[in-house]
Amino acid sequence: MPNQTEAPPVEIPHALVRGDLLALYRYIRLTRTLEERLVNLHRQNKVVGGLFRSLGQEGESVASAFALRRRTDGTGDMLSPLIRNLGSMLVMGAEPVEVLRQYMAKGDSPARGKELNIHFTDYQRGFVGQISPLGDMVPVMTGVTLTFRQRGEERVGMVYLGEGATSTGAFHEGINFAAVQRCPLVVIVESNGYAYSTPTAKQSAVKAFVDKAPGYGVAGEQVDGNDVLAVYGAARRAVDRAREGGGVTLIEVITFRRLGHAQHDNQSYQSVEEIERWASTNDPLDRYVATLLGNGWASEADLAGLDTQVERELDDAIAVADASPLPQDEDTLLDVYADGPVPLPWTRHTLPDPARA
Amino acid sequence: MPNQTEAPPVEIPHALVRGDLLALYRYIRLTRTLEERLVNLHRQNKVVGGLFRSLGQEGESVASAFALRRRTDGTGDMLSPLIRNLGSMLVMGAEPVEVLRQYMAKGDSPARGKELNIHFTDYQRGFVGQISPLGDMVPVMTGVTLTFRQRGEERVGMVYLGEGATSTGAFHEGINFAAVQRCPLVVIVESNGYAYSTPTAKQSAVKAFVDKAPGYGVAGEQVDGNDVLAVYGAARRAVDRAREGGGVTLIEVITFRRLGHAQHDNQSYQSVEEIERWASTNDPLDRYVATLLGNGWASEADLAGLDTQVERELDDAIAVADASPLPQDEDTLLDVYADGPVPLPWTRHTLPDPARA
Amino acid sequence: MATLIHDRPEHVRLSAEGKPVTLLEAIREGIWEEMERDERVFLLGEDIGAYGGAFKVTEGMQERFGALRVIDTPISEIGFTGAAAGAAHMGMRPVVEMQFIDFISCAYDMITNYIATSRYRGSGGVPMVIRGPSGGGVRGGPFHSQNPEMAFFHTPGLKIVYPSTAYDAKGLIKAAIRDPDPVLFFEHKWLYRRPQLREVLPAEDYTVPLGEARTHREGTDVSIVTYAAMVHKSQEAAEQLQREDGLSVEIIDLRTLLPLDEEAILASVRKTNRLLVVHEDTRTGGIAGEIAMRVNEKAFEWLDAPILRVAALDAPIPYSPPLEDFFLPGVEDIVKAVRHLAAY
Amino acid sequence: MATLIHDRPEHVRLSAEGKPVTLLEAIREGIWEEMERDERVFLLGEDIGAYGGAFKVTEGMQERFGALRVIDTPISEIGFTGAAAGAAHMGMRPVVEMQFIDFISCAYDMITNYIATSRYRGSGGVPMVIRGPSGGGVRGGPFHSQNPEMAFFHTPGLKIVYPSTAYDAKGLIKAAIRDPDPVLFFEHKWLYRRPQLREVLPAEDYTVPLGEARTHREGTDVSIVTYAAMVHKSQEAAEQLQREDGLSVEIIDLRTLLPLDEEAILASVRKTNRLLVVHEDTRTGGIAGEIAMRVNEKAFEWLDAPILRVAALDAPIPYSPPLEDFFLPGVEDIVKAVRHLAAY
Ligand SMILES: Cc1ncc(C[n+]2csc(CCOP(=O)(O)OP(=O)(O)O)c2C)c(N)n1
Ligand SMILES: Cc1ncc(C[n+]2csc(CCOP(=O)(O)OP(=O)(O)O)c2C)c(N)n1
Ligand SMILES: [Mg+2]
Ligand SMILES: [Mg+2]
Repeated sequence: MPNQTEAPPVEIPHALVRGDLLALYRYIRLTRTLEERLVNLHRQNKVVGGLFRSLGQEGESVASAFALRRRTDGTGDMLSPLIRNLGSMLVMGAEPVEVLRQYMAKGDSPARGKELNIHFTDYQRGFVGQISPLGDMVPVMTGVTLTFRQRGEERVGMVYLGEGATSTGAFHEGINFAAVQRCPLVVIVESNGYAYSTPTAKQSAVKAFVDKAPGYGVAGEQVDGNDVLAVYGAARRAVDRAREGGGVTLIEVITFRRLGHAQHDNQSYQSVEEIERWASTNDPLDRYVATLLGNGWASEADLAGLDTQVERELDDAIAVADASPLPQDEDTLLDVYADGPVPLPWTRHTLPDPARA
Repeated sequence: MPNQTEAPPVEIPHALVRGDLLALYRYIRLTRTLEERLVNLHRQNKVVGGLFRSLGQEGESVASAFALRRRTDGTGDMLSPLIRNLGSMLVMGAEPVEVLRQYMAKGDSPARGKELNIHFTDYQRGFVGQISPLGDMVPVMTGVTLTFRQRGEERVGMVYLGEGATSTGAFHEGINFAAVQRCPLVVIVESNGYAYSTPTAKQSAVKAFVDKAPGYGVAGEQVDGNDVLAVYGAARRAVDRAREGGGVTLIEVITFRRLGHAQHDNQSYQSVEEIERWASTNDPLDRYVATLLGNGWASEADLAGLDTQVERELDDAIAVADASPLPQDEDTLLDVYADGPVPLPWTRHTLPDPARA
Repeated sequence: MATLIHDRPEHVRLSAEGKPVTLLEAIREGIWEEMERDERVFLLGEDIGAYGGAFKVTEGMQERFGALRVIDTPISEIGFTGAAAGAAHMGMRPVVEMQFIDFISCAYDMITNYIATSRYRGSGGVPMVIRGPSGGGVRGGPFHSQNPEMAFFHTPGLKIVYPSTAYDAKGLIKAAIRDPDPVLFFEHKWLYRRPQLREVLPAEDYTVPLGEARTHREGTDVSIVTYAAMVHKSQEAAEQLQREDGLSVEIIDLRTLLPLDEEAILASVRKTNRLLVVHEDTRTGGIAGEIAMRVNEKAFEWLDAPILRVAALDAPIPYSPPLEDFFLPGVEDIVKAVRHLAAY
Repeated sequence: MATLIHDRPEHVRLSAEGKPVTLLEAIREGIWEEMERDERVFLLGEDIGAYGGAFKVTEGMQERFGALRVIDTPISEIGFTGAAAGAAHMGMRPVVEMQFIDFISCAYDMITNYIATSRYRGSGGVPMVIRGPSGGGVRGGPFHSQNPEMAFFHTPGLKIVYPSTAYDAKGLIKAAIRDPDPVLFFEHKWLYRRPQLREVLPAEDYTVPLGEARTHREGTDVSIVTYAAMVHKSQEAAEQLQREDGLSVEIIDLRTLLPLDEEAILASVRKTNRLLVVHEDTRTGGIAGEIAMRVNEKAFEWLDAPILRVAALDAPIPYSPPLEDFFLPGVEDIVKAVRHLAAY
C-alpha cells in the first residue's frame, strides 16, 4: 500500500492539520493498547470486576470526541462517555494511569475506589462519569448544555449511547427536552449490531437509528463509524451546528462490537464469520493507517514511533497504578453528604453500649 | 343546509351503514351531554374531585373507538382511554350510570369508590382503566396485544394519549417494544394544542407527531380529528392493518382542547379568539351534523329523536347514580391482596391492648 | 441581600409588608427570595411558567425572571430531573417542581441512582431541590394524594424535608435551595391554603436549618413524634387529651425526615418515657419503624411503655370520602393511642 | 403435573435425578417446571433468550419453549414490566427478569403505581413475578450490588421474596409464579453458585408458601431475624458464639419480607427475649425498623434487652474491596451484637 513516492500531496479534509492526524492515530492506538494491557491485568486478577472492550470501535470514539473544544480549565466542551468510550475519555485528557487505577480499584483513582472502570468525572477537563442504568446520561447532558445556553457560553456537549440504550425512556425524555430547548448537544448513537447478546432487530423496528432524528425535530446524520475521518467530519458538523445555536444533532455511527459485551461473554450469539469479516476488512485502525500512509500523511516510521511511545507510556502507567494504595476502610463513610462522614455503626466501635448510652 | 330533496344518495364511506352513522352521532351527543350534566353535578358538589371535559374532541374519541370490534364476552378488541376519552369508553359499552357513579364516588361504581372519574376497567367489554401517570398505558397495552399474538387471537388494542404524553419514557418504551414484537396495537396521539397550559411548541420540536412513526419503524397517519368520518377511516385502516399482522400504527389526530385541562383551569394561556374560532368553525359535532344532513344520511328529525333519547337516558342515569350508596368504611381494607382484607389498625378496635396481647 | 421589595409583585411581598401568609405563600416567597438572591437558582417543571404551576406556587416568576430561569418542561420527569442534575454539575441551583409529588416515582431511578450517589461517585455534590404537592385528604385518589417519603428515606445522599407551618416552610425551602446536597421538599396540599396556618413571618431573610426537629408543643406525659399534616391532627388530639384527661402531650415536629434528628426524639423520650409516632403515610415500612429502632438502640431503658404508632392503612389511598377518611389516621386514633400509652 | 423429565435438558433435571443443585440451578428448575406445568407462564427480559440471561438462569428455555414464551426485550424496564402487567390482565403469568435487580428502579413507577394498585383499582389482580440478581459482595459497584427491598416494602399490593437456600428458592419461585398477586423475587448473586449451598431437592413438585418465615437454627438465648445472604453470615456467627461463648442463637430466615411473618418473629422473641435484626441492606430505613415496631406493638413485655440491628452503612455500595467489605455487615459485627445482647 505505501510506496507512492512522488504523488502530489493529498489535501487533509475538515481543516485538520498533520499533527491532528497523528494525534488521532495516537489516541486510537493508545485506546487499543491500554485495553489489551487491561486484559493482561485482568488475567493477573489485578483488574477488579468486569472489563469492557471497544475493539473495533476505537476509531469513532476517538474521532467524535476530537471534534470538541478541549480545555483543562473548565471552559471547554463537555462529554459523557459510555462504557465503550475509553477512547473519548483519553481524547478529553483522561490519563491512562487514572483508568488503570480505576480498574484496579485503587484509593487514589479518580473515584477513590467508590466507582469502577471508566465511570469518573472531571469538570475541568470536561467529562462526566456515567452510571450503569443506560440512557440516564442523556438528560444529564441536556442539563449541562441547558446551562451553557442559560449562561450564554459557547460550549457544546456530547453524549454517547449504544443503539440498545435508545430504547430507554431516559434517552427519549432527555433528547426531547434538549430538542425543545435547542440545547447545544450532540447525541452519538453507536450502532454496533448488538446490545449485549440482543441483535438490533430485536431492539428496534426502525430501519436506521438516524430515522429517530426527525421524530424529535433535530438534525440527523449517519456515518461509517470505522472511517475515522468521516466520523470526525460528521461530529465536527454537529458540534459547529450546536455551537452556532442550531441545537441538537443525532449522529448514528455504524460500527461493530467485535468482542463480547464484557470479558466474560463468550459471544455465542455472534457468528465467527461476521466477526472475522469486520476484523479483516473493516478495522478502524487498519483503515486509518491505510489512509494515512496512502495519502502520504504519515510514514510507517511516524506510526511506529507513536506505537513505541504508547507502549512506554503504558509501562510506566501500569507500574504507577500497580503501586497505588487501595482505599482505607473508613473512606467508605466519606462523601455521602457534604456535612461530614456518615456514622460508623456501633458494632465497629471499641465499646459498644448503645442502649445505655 | 338540508333541503336537498331529490339528489341521488351519496355513498357512505368506509363500508359503514346508516345505522353506524346514527350510532356515531348518538355516542358523540351522549358524550357531550353527559359531560354537560357532570358540570351541573359538579356545581351542585355532587361530583367529587376534578372534572375533565373533552369538548371539541368527542368526535375523534368516538370515531376511533368505533373502528374496533366490540364484544361483551371478553373476546373483542381492547382499548385504553385517557382522561378525555369518555366517548371511546361509551362506544366500548361503558354505561353513563357507571361514569356518573364513578364521578360521584359511589360504592357501586365500577371502581367501588377507590378510583375516580373514568379510571375503570371491564375486560369483558374491552377497556382497561388508566392511571394518572401519563404514558404508562402504552406498555400495558403492548402487553395486552402481545398476548393476542401469543395466543394467535385476531384481536386488536388501541391506546390513547395526548401529544404531551408522547414526551414520557413510558410511551417511548412501550411503542418501541410493541413495534419490535409487531403487536396489533393502534396508538392514537391526540394533538390538541396544549398539555395542560403547555403549548405544543414547548412539548416537542417535532414538526408533526406523526413524524415519530418512522423513528419506531411503524406505520403513521395524520388525520383531521374533527372530521368524524376521516378519523373513523384512519382508525379503521390501522385496526385492519393490526388485525392482519401488520403491527403498530401511530395515528396523529389533529384537534383542539376548547376547555381547560380540568374544571378549575381558567385557560389564561389560550387566546379567546383561538377557542372561538375552533368553536364556531371546527366543532366536530357541528361538522358531523352538516355531513349527515348534507349527504342526506340523516334528517333533522332523526337527530332530534336521538337527542331526546340521550337526554332521557341521562335523566334516568343521574337519578339512579344519585341514589347509589357511598362505599362502606371497611371496604377500604378489601382488594389490596387476593388473600383477604388487610388488617384494621388497632386504634379502630374496641379493646386496644396491642402490647400485652 | 439587596432585595428591592417594591419591585416584587404584591403576592410575594406579604411578609415584607407584615401581612400574614399561608403555607403556600410562604413557600412562594421563599423561592422568590432565593431567585432574587442567587442568579444560579432556576426552576424547572410542567406548567410552572405563564400558568404559575398547578397550585400557583410559581405564579409570576416567569414574568419576573424570564423563560431561561423558569422553564416549562415537556412531560418528562426523568428528563427534567436529570437535566437539573446536569445543570447543578455546571454550578447552577435548580429547583424542580413535580406537578403532583406522586409523579416523582417516574424519576425514581434518576434520583436514587444518579443524583443521590453523585458526590460519593466523585462527580460532585448535586445541590438541587425537588418539590411538589403531596399528601391526602383532598379526594385526589390514588395518584394525587401520595406521601412518597419512604420511597427515598432509604437512599443515603438525599435529604427529605416536610414542613407543617408557614414559618418552617419558608425557612426550610430557603435552606434547601442553599444546601449543597439534593433535597426532596414535600408540600402537604391539605396545608397549602389552610387559613388556620396563616402567620406573620419575619420581614427579613431567615432560614430554618435542615436536620433539626422542633418542639411543637411541650408536654410531660407522652411524646408524639410526627410531621406535616399530622402535626395539626396531633395538636387537636393533644388539646382534647389535656381537656378531657388532663394529659400533657409533647409534640415533636420532625420537619426534616432525613437526616433524622435523633437527638430531639431521644430527648423527648427521656423526658416522657412514652412514645407515639404518628404519620399519614401507610403503616408497614413507615418512618415509625426507624424511629422505634433508634429509640431501642439509644434510649431503651427510658421506655415505660412500648413504642406505638398511628398511621394510614396498608392500602393504596382510595378516592371516595368515606374510604379516604377511614384510610387516613384521625384525631380519634391519636387520642386512643395516647390514652393507651398513658395508662400503660 | 405430567412432566416428561427425559424431555428436559440435563441442566434442568438435576433434582429429578437426585443430584444436588445450587441456588441458581434451583431457581432455573423452578421456572422451567412452571413453564411446563402452565402454558400461561412466559418470560420477558434482556438477553434471556438464546443467551440465557446474564447469569444463565434461563439457559435453554427459549430453545425449548420458543420465542413467544421467552422474549428478549429491548432495554426498556418500564416497557417490558408494563407489558407484563398487560399480559397478566389477559390471563397470562409473566415472569420478568431484571438483568441486575438495580435496574428495577427504572420501572419504579410502573410497579408501585400501576401494578401494585391494579386489584385495588378494580382492574384485577396482576399475577406476575419480577426477579433478578441482587446483593453485594461481588465487587459489582454501586449499580450491580443493590438490595432494593425497602424501595418496595412500603407498597401495599406487592409481595417480596428473598430466599437463602436452594430448597426455598425453588419452592418460593414456584409459589411466586402461582400467586395471584405481583411478587418481587430477589436472588442474591453471592449465593447463586456457592458450592456450600448445593443440596439435593425433592424430585417431586413442591412449593414453599409465601409469607412464612423458617427457623434456620433453633436457639434459646438470642434471636436473629434475617434473610438472604445474611442468613449464612448469621449462621457462621452463631456457630462461633456457640463455640466460644456457649451461646444458643436462634436464626429466623424471613424468606418472604412482604407480607412479613410477624407471628414467627414474635414467637422467637417470646422464647429468647432478645432480638437482633441483621440485614445486608443499608441501615436507616431498613426492615429492622418495621420489625422493631411490630415487636414493640405486640411483644414489648417479653423484651429483656433493646432490639438491635446489624446492617450495611448508610452509603451507596462502594466498589473497591476494602470499602465494600467495610460497608457490608460482617460476621464480626453479628458476633459483637449478640454478645452485647446476651450480656445485657
Ligand atoms: C437500564 C439498564 N438496563 C439494563 C442494563 C444492562 N446492560 C448493560 S450494557 C447492556 C447492553 C447495551 O447495549 P448497547 O446500548 O447497544 O451498547 P453496546 O454495549 O452495544 O455499546 C445492557 C442491557 C443497564 N445497564 N441499564
Ligand atoms: C407522568 C405525569 N406527569 C405529570 C402529570 C400531570 N398532568 C396531568 S394531565 C397533564 C397534561 C396532559 O397533556 P396531554 O398529554 O397533551 O393531554 P391532553 O390533556 O391535552 O389531552 C399533565 C402534565 C401526569 N398525569 N403524569
Ligand atoms: Mg450496541
Ligand atoms: Mg394535549
